[in-house]
Amino acid sequence: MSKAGAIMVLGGGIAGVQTALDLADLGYYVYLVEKKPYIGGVMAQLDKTFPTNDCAI
Amino acid sequence: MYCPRPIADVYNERLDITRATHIDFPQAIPTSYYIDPKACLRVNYQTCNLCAQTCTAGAIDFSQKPKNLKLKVGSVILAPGFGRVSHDVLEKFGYGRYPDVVTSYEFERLTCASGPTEGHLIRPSDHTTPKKIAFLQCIGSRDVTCDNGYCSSVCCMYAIKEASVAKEHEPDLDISLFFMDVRTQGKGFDAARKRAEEKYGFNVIRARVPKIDQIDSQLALTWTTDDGQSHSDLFDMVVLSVGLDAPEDAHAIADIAGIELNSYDFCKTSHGAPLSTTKKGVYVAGAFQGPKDIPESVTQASGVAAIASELLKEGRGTQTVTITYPEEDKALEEEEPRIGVFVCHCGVNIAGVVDVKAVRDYAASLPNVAYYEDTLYSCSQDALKAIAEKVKENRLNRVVIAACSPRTHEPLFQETLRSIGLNPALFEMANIRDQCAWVHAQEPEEATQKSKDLVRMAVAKARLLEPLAQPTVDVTPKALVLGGGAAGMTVALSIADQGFETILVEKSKELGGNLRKLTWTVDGQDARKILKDLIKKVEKHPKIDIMLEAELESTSGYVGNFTSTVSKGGKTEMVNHGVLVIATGGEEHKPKGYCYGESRQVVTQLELEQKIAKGKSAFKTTKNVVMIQCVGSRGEDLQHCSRLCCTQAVKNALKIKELKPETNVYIFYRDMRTYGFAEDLYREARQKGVIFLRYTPDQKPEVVKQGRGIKVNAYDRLLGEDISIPANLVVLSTGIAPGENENLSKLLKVPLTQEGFFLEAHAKLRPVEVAVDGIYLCGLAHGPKGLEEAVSQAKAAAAKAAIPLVKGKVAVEPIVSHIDKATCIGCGICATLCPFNAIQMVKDGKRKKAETITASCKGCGICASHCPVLAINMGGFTDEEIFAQIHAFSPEGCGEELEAEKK
Amino acid sequence: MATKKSRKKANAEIVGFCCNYTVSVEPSVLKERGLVPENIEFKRLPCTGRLEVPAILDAFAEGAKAVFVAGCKIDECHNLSGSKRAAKRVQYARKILEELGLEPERLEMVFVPRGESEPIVEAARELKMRLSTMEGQS
Amino acid sequence: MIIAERKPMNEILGMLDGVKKLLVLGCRGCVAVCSAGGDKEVEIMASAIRLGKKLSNESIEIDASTYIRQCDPEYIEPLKEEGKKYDAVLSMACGVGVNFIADLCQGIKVLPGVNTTFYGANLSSGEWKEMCAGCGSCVLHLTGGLCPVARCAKRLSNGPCGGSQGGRCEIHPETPCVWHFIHERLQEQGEADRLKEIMPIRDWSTAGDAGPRRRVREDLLP
Repeated sequence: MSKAGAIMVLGGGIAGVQTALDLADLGYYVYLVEKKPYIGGVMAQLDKTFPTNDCAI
Repeated sequence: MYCPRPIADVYNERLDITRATHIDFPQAIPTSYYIDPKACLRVNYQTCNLCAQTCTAGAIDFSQKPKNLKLKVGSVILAPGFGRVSHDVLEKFGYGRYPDVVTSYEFERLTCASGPTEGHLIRPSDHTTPKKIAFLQCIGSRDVTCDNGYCSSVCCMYAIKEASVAKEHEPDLDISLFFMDVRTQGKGFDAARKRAEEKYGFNVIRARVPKIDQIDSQLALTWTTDDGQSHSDLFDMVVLSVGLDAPEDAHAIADIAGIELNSYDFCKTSHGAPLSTTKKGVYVAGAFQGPKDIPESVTQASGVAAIASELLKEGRGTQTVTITYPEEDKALEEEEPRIGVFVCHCGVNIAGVVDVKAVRDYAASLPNVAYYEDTLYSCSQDALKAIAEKVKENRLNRVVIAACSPRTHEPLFQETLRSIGLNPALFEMANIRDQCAWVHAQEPEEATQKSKDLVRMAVAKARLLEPLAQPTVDVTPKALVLGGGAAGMTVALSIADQGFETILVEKSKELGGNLRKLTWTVDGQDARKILKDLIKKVEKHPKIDIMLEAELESTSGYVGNFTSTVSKGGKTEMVNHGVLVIATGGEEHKPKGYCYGESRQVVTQLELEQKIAKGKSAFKTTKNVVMIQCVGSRGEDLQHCSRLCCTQAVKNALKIKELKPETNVYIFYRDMRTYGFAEDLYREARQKGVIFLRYTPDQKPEVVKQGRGIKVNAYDRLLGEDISIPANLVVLSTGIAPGENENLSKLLKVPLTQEGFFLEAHAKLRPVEVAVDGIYLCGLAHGPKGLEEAVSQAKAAAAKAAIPLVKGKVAVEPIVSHIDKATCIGCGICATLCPFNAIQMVKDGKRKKAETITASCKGCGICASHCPVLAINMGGFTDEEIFAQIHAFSPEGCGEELEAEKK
Repeated sequence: MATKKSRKKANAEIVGFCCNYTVSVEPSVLKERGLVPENIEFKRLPCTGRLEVPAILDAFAEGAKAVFVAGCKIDECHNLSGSKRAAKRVQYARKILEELGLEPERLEMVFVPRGESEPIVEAARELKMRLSTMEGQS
Repeated sequence: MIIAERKPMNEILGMLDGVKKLLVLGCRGCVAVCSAGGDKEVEIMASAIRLGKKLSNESIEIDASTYIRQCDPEYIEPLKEEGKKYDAVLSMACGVGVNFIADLCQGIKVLPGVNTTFYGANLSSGEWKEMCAGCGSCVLHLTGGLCPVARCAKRLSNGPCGGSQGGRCEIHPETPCVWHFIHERLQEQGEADRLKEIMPIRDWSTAGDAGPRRRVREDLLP
């Protein structure tokens, strides 16, 4: 049986999004599954990030 | 807009209201309206339908029903993140009863410019600005009473961040932070914490506040410090630094995916294989694997991509689709410049200070400006779409966006141009947020004037912008991995398992690195077995070429096409490779003082592990063991926190207690940084009678020789007295020192941090990449970390390194130097100055002329700025363009309209 | 032989006897922040059950114009019946005050949920108010 | 036990007019048990007097002490000297103590701090009831152990008066009629017939209607 070229990523937070991006770059089709109407997860709710106070969005 | 049903705005932590039909935040992806099915009147009561009637695009269709999709996938990756700590825990601290007790999430929204208060920090009770704020740590973490015995690993950092942001908003704020231990163990975090503490003057108090009391709408805290003193104070606002819990639906996910959970309902994994669940083909990344911060999550995310890619390499590329861009409209590009200027409000970030409309109208007066507009959030998806439409509609061929920093947002806008057939180089940004609204927040008029200046300069440059070519080059499908320790071997194995030749270069005569010195992992596995298995796999792998007692001598080339010389036994060997991974490790620091080296009874933690490996007999005469943390770390010989020593000390203390329970073990520490699940070990150690004593840097424990023995003199904060412990064994937690990285840093032109570790490209989002494309980083070479983290990071480096190998082609930066051969005098200054070896001198007739190796050029511009005959131009930054920009800045450049305005 | 020494004069106008489990905030902080009247003295007890009538009377003899006793809520007393006892003693002390011609309203027992300071602050203010009304009448 | 209760403060303060130095003296006998004149009550009394004096802008110096008993000469002995330091001694003992001090301690002004009420039993904490009148000629063996002298309002010796109704006393209807109880008790014991016997006329001389009573036991005399 030939191996599938698609992968499912559950969760569209920073980890899920990064996984999906890397997998797409590595030549796979990705299904990114997220409960919320937007991706980004908790990080999208953050104002700044430690320690550089870079904008989180 | 027309939805009549108000609901609590969950995105804003219920601090605001929204409608059942809403977009959570302007930059949300996707930016389409979402109808909350729980609140929608139509969905629940068959009434209303207002939105469907008013939507001019007819995009709302209530007849749609949920669908079940069947997807065939080769692997499932779980990244559901973390859950919230239960309300009951918060209620213990008056949350819900006292309105000014807020969670860290709420505080995050309250300080956010796009939040419900537009960034004005106010008390929810009376909307006044608080003067005194307290941050309470470990809410729902390190607390067995709520079944969360672990440390959430991120709260110390975010509390310091939130406190810093609050101080930026309100410089007169008085902020107290209540820590049990200050756990800023991440790379560079300790230094950042110290800077923040000094800059903002936080009161850092080491105590756990048991409860909150409210008097006259002020919040009263009472606490006891470790000298037994009781204190209390009143605050206007209290922020609960809420921990990270397992996701609410962890059990459902586990049941569906067929995986096991650990005792805290996080995904069960092991230190040797941190990204693998108990089921093959199902992998985990991010906070579901255990509480962790953004860089760790990003690292695991890339790492898990590598693992899936190893598993499914045969299926790679079979289901992908490629994006196609429309053909560039060359004719339009060559026309007389028709510039579009878009001025961004950035919510209130810019518009709160700068008069955006005035800037926009000013842009209209500038030559060649064919279109001008202001936008609320230029970076949001719908705004990008609108910009694209306006560009097309008005046949614009140059675009200027006055908004934020090109560093973060330029690629996004360039992508938009590309999508409508315009060359991305025909774009210019004016940073009126950072350079005007932020720094001149108190001088709105001047900020507006400066914004106009910046826009005028950007337009002047935009007039001269030229399209730039975007070349690609082929990639040599081979990787070079430096370092044969746990990280290096993991990287090599992963890249090889993904199907690419890998050369593993190790300078010692055997593989294994620091892992050879470990006996047990933190989760109790046999480290020697993990090592043996790893070595066996690497040695047997047909695609891995191991070079022992070998060292990198030189490297040239660029991503996809590196050529390196490796010396081995006096001979050198040339290797061509597409990517390179630095996994050269670090070493246990050897301290000065503490009688180390003078007495055989004083050892380091790794030396202790060797002793423990010998079993009980090694402790026959041992009664008292004293461990001292942070020896040489956090400000002595090494500035950084080594992250792993606290956990290692607790692990070893427990081993000693297991071998010989009657042994007294004392651990002197500054902050116990047993973050994550290692907190369980810390608790177990206390339960088993290990005695923990905190010391401060001004009262360090002293190791003194006494006759044939040794003793440790220290100040006991609890007793308030000096104590002296006769010790049979003193164990120093000495931390991790960087390896000899300077050489390699120069060789590869990869910068080091102040501490001497390799510097990643972006601390948060690109943790395993470095400033040089095609070179990746992992393990102790990046910074101190435990085995579990090193393995995750190695996998991440393997994923990143495999990307160019998989693609087979790499795009080269369009902003590169161009040398006009006719003008070049062949002096060679540029070639000697180039930090990336991207300029070579080639024979051209009789004379040598400089030539750019386009793929190596980083576009830094050093060559162009030094060329004595101005023969070098940078794409996108030509002399003409920059001169035009400068001239536009001068009073003559701004023309009479400015003069008139000033009057 | 237990003989009382003459006590030093304290000039607190209001004295509060507080069970250790009630007020969580250091009274000095409450005073510092002006949350309670200036002229107030807090006396912390391990439990109000330990409070005897003479201590209350002595507080008046030493110059207090009003006294309150703050114990845990009757059913939340750490020592089970401490608050109950205190309430009875307060009752008895009020009787003596009355016999001596003092308004019993100058003495009050308050029951406070565990660790809360606000009821105590309120009690202090309430007594302060009573005093000013009484003074207004006289 | 002898039951006593604190005198009202105005009465006490009235007695203390002009007293500058006072000893409040308790007794650890009966009055301590009935919480009228033990150590605790002495403390309260001392504090209350101090406060009372202060309210009338008078000064007083008070010491407090409690003796084991105030009805035995050996315990009172020290007061003979000690008491001279004071303008007055406020005894918190029963009337016996006050009298005994007055008898034994020449030149010391002794004042009563309590009202001595009766011989009683402790019904529950804070509640006492008279059970014995100390009449000196017990008939309890004839009345089922219940005393008609102490507990009958009319001190009748031969059955209830005509006013007793439904087992309640005619004079104090809230009080049960003791003769009713005596009858029930004797009936239980099968000795109801006893009530038919006419009791001899009581010798009331032992009840103390002829000056202070005195008893001597030869076997105990020195």
